[in-house]
Amino acid sequence: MDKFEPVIVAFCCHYCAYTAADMAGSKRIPYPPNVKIVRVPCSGKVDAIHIMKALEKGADGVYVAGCLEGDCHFKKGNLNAAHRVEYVKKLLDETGIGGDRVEMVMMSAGMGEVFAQTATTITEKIRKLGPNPAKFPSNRKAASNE
Amino acid sequence: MITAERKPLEEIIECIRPYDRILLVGCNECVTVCAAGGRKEVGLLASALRMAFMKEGRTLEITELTLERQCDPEYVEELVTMIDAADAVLSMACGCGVQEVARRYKNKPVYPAVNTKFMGASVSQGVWAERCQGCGDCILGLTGGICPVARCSKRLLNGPCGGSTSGKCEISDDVECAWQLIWDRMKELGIQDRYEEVMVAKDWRTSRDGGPRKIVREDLA
Amino acid sequence: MKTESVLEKVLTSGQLAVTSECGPPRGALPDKVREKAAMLKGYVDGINVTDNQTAMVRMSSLAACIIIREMGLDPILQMVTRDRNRLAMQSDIIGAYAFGINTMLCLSGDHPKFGDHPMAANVYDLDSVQLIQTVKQMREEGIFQGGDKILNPPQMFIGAAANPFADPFELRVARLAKKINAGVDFVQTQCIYNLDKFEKWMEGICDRGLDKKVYIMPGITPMKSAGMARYMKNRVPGMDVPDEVVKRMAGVPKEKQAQEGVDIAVESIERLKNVKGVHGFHIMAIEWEQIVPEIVKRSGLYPRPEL
Amino acid sequence: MENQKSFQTNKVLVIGGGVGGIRATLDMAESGRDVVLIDKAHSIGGLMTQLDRTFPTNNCDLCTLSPNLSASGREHRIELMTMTSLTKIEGEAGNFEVTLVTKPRYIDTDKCTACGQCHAKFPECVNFTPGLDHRAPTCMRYPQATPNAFSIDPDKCQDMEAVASVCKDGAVLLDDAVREQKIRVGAVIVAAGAEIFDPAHLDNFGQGAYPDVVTSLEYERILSASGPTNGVLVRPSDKKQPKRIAWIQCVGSRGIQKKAVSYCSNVCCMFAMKEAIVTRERFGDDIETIIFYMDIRAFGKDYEGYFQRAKDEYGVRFVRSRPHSVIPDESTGALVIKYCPEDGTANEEENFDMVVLSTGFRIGKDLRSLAEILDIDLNLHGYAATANLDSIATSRPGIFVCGMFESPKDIPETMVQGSAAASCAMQFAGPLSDADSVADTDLEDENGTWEFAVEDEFPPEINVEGKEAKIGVFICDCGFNIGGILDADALADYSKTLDNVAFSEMIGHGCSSESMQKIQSAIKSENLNRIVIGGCSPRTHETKFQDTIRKAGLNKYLVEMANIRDQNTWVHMDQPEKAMEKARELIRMSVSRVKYSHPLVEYTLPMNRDVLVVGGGVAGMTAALTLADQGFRIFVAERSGQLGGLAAGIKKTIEGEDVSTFITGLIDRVKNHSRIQVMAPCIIVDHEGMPGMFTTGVQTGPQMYYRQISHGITILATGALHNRPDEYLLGKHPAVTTQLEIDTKINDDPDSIKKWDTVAMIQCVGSRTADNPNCSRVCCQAAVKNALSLLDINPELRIFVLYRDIRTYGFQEDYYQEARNRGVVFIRYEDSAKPVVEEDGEGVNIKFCDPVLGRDVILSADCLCLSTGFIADDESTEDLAMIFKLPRTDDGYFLEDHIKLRPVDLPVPGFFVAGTAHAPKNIRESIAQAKAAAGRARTLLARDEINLGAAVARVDGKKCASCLICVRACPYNVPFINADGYSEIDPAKCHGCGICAGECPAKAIQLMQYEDDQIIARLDGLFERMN
Repeated sequence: MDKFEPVIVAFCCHYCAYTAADMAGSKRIPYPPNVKIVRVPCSGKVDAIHIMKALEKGADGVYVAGCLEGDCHFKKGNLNAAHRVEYVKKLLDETGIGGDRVEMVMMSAGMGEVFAQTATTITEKIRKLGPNPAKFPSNRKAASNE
Repeated sequence: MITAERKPLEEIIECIRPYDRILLVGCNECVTVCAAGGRKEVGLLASALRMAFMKEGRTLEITELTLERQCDPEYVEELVTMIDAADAVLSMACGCGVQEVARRYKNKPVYPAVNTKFMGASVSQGVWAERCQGCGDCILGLTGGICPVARCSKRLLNGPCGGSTSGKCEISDDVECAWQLIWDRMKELGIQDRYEEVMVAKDWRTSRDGGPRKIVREDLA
Repeated sequence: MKTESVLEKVLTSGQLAVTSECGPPRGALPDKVREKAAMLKGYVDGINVTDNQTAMVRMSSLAACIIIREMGLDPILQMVTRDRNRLAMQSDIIGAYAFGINTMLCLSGDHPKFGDHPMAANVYDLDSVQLIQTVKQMREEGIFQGGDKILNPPQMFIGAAANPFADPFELRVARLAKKINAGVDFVQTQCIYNLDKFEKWMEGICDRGLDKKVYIMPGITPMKSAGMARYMKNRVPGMDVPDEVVKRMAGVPKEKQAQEGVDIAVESIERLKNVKGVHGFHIMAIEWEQIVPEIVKRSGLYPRPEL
Repeated sequence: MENQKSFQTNKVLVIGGGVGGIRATLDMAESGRDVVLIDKAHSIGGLMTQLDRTFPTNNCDLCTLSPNLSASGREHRIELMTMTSLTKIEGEAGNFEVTLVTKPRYIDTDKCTACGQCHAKFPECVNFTPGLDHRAPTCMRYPQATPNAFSIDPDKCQDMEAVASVCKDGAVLLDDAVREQKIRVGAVIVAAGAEIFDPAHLDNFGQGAYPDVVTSLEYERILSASGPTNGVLVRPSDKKQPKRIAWIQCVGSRGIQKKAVSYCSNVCCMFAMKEAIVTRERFGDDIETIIFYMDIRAFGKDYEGYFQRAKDEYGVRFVRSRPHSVIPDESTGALVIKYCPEDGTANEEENFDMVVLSTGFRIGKDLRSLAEILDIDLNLHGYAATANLDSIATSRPGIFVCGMFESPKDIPETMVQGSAAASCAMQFAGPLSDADSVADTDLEDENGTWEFAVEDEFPPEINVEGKEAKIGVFICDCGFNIGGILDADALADYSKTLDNVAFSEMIGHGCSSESMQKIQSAIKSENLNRIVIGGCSPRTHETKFQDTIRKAGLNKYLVEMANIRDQNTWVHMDQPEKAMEKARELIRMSVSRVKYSHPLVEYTLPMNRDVLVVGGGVAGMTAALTLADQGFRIFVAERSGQLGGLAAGIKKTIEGEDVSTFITGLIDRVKNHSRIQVMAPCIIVDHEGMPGMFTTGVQTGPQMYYRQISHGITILATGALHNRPDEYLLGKHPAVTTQLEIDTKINDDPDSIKKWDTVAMIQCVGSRTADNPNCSRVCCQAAVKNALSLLDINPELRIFVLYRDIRTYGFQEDYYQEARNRGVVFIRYEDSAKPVVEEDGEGVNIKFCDPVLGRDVILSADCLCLSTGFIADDESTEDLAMIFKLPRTDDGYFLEDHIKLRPVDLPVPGFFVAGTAHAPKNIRESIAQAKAAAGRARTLLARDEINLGAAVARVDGKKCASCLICVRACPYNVPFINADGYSEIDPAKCHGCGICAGECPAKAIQLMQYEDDQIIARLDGLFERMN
């Protein structure tokens, strides 16, 4: 197997992180293509199950990107999200997949740089952690049965 | 409401390790309300278990289903079509549900995925506390609507004991002294004088000390 | 006179009574019991024998009482409702009386959480108040809880504990009244360091004339060190140790602290003697029984009356 | 109320279909006015449509603009007349009669499908590219042209029948003729733009003579995907890729060459930088880029950063010098530029493969004659004359101007003026009974009609329930934005292989009306029932495509956009194959997702038409008055005790207008206006709701008591602060002062100035620095203004201005010239070598390095005047950004929704910004933006209903365990347990955050558009082929 390229799913709030991602685009600030964005209306919409499913289906890392604390377009959705991410981290630790494959990050719509930087840091972190053990090495077949 | 909590994943994994096909059954009543065994928790557990097995290079087939109420035979009957396709059943219902499934499907091993905790009420979002022990002979009328049997660590009927400090129980600061509550309530109701009436030794036959209990409503039965 | 109890005799005679306690050993060591009891011989009117105190397994209170009784001394059988249901407790009471043990103390007991068996089931079939009722019923009516007659019903002088400092304070007098209603004869209190608060409590009791219905014996515990003072202040539930007491202990060099503790105990007794409703003292020298004689002497409670 | 006067017509004439004209047209149409938009060209779009990309985002303009263009095509209140000009206007404001003459197009625009047959048959046919091609018989200006039809040029076409014969749609009208018509309009907006200076006759630069010397617009066309070279960068002479390209600034502007104009054309600096950056971006070190300039005028919002990036990140070389000539080297064919560097040492020579002349703007005879017809005054430069503090009103009442014709300007400022002009024009034309005033609500139908009308033009929805998904995938190459990085056709082919994909095609610019039609016909011919667009961001274009498929009979929620541009090709340029791989994944995700899309209905609520204006400065007051005069109720919240804001400190404008009188006038009007309620002092404490139904909590009054304001719109005009950095002994020495203070001194105490003999000024104090990176925009003209006033008082005075770049853009340049003519000495300093100021008794000594002499000089001055400019009011913008949930720029100004096309709209719907809270600007510009904000607000205020969209939470009663978790989790307390015992969510109240759905333990709640199976489907799409 050639150099490990992690696949990372980023659930991004429409009002901040997703906009920040677009801004990173218009400012042409590069970040690793490993990050695949899923747009949500608010990070508070991201269900613990979505995070688990992403990993189960083959993601090596997942992060939820919401608005800065106090800035949530819906008052406190970003906090709900943060709590859920914590819950999932614990569950993943129990599972043996490792809670550190999941992160909660916060940024505002104006932070194109921050978005790119976050994407890079997380990608590198996951790269270090190596492939999602539920996916590799012994049983790529198993995973694809999904 | 009956409250429960998911068992440690490790324990669950050990139970189902021998099997390849699991029928994971949730319940849409109490355990859903206390976020322990509803559709969502079923989904999360299924996902976690699949990954845990994949990690070991195994594929675990999990069929997810959440019944309306797992302690009623009619609902449990709904499993009949899929039970054969499973090597074992993992139930996220309270003990009642688990036993109902076991009773109905004699040849299928059934494992509990949650620990049934107590009969409680929700204090705030995500917090539940014990309120009743089902002693079968309710005395709330005498204790200002706060149950010493369920809420005093020593279930003293003539409390409080010497361990009560600033409203908290001696066993822990986050346990309220039931008798402090009772006393406060009595004052609210202006029935302090009742306090000195000695509450005589309780007849525990009505509680589970009298053996497994049963209710029969002849008119319905 | 309700019973044969020496303690009852001293109390009814109007003189200040003195009791002390000894904790049974954590093993089958009858000599340990004898040794402790011997130290108290002649200085007290009764020796409390604790019942798995702080929820730690020890030689049963009943067994230790029998040993002491056989030395010709007067044990006080302590009984907590935590470990046994009403069947077990009633049988023990008969057994005790069969050995001439005629004084007992009814308690609910510390929660198992604090002991060495936190996993143990918590019985509490009865609470302390109901135990008092039970014992009284056995004595006066000569019947068991189940209603059957007792052949030679045990004549127990019934004691209970009281904690003047536990919350809610406004309930402390009422709670005592409740025990009195249940039929208690004498009361030993939690260790007293906050004398002012104790006196306040006593006032409450006298105001209601309860001092006429029950003999009250404040608990006195000499402190061995400033460390112990602090521990009692902060760790022991329902214990009230004023700062000045801790300061005073800490104020003297380590080697002198034990002596300071004894002085405090003596001074407390001197002061409380004159408090209306105080009928004696319960000196609990935890694992320090040898100091009891000195305290009794220095506080002028020696010799004990011959009755 | 003021506008109780009943209008005589609801029509407004807009002359010129450039971005300004389009903006004005759209705003008025959305506000319920009928608009006639005329343009003498074959299709609307104006200059901007010829640009490849725009600064500072380097977006493709066509992509951002064309939605507006086709929007204007769609809007049924708009009558679009191309190849049409105004020949006569009679009457007066409120009741003009205009005569319009339309040239024959020889093509029936209704029939023409832009199939391109004629185009193909006449290979000569090439798109419009000024200077780079000869006209062809039929001509379409650019791919997204609106109307999307060709036109035939009779002069070029020998055989009209031949052309007609190839048109299978029979769209060619052989006997098309000139048409003339008269219409009645209440007002006229002139958005006629300007012309580009043609440097052909400048022999010293040899444009026209040497093929590889081109104008910046020509270079733009060469870069453009829709240009003559289809975006392949080759030089005209030998079609080879150039290695060294030079830009020469100020060609035809700032009075250098013959026939040059004296003013600054305002945008050329940014324009050139953009071209250089785009070139470097695409070709990296393969192409060297050098810009020869006098001053870099990057004074716009965040432009300074762009300038820095050009230098530092893209390695564009900047040479401060005026080349006097470009001469070809016969032997090598290279273009030799001779120039003299700043230090005045020996002449330099450099060779280039291509030279780009940054040509400015001017007013040609067409526009002058138009002005004659309109009978409006022109200023000395031939631009429409306007009042000093009102850049919109021309000399003739009822006729307004916007965009380039008022003065050279860039796109955002044009957009601002467009909206402002619309807002002014609407005072003279409106529904015959004053339908849209808040006073009479009984006329809602009148008000609503246009909305319903828009609905009407949609066909009935095709029922897709239960039908298997037939997905159509359309891939945009978006010119080079996507196509330049990955193979868009290959991506389209790949899409075909995906499950349920029935049709897939590469459609170039998906947002062009041509592509829109392609999509619609594909939906019909292939009877597609789900659509995926692989293109830019749904944030900007989703509505556009929803609209498109809706017109083809599909519910608008059956389209799905894969963001393969903003979130792919733009950020992964450096690794094309990775970008392609990711594009495939993104398409897979969308395809898999769209299968689960189902038709949705939208919910609406009544509109609250009151407006909250935050900030009582010039901008705030102007916005308030504009809307109040149109019958709306306004709350003005001013933090400080009194109205007036920043401008209160200013006495006169550079043009000599008396600011203080103007402001007192404004304040009186605001205070006494029947429909304006001023709250001062007043602080905003909380806020909630959505456009049309906001509730904002304020503390106001002497006791600062709490009250809540209900309003439908919020306009932020909170201003900026006068910067006062701790530099150059400011505040420590009496001789050191600021432009603001000197402005006051000039008025209050001229005598002391008479005593001075030397005054020094330092520019960019506290601006263009690390902690306040942007240019404060106004300081250069302030310095010039004050220098001139000082000389008026004391002609003997010696004035030295130490500057980095003089940024007297537009007509301000004249005053800069005047100052120099009157002996003011301008000396440049490097940011790296700032002047040093030491105190010297009464005065101060300024030590600086003279770039020409190349050594240190000490100057002793009686007064040192610092140009300290603006700094964002960080404290208040931070609080407000927090309370209103608005983003800010790094330096603390509010961040608009789209820096080019929506400069007054904030990203949160229902919020608009005006004045220095948006960015540094002068009073005149603030006023224009305030009117624009009012105009934009007006478009929402015209509605009776707020559309809540369809993203609402729905509860499945059968699954609900009535656990109350949603009831407790909802930030707006919407869910409740209903009589049937399960949770119910009122769609009209639901804000669509989905928190309840995320928490529900029974999975009984689904948020429409973001349902679980849809989100999971995305993941399936992403991973299906990965493992």
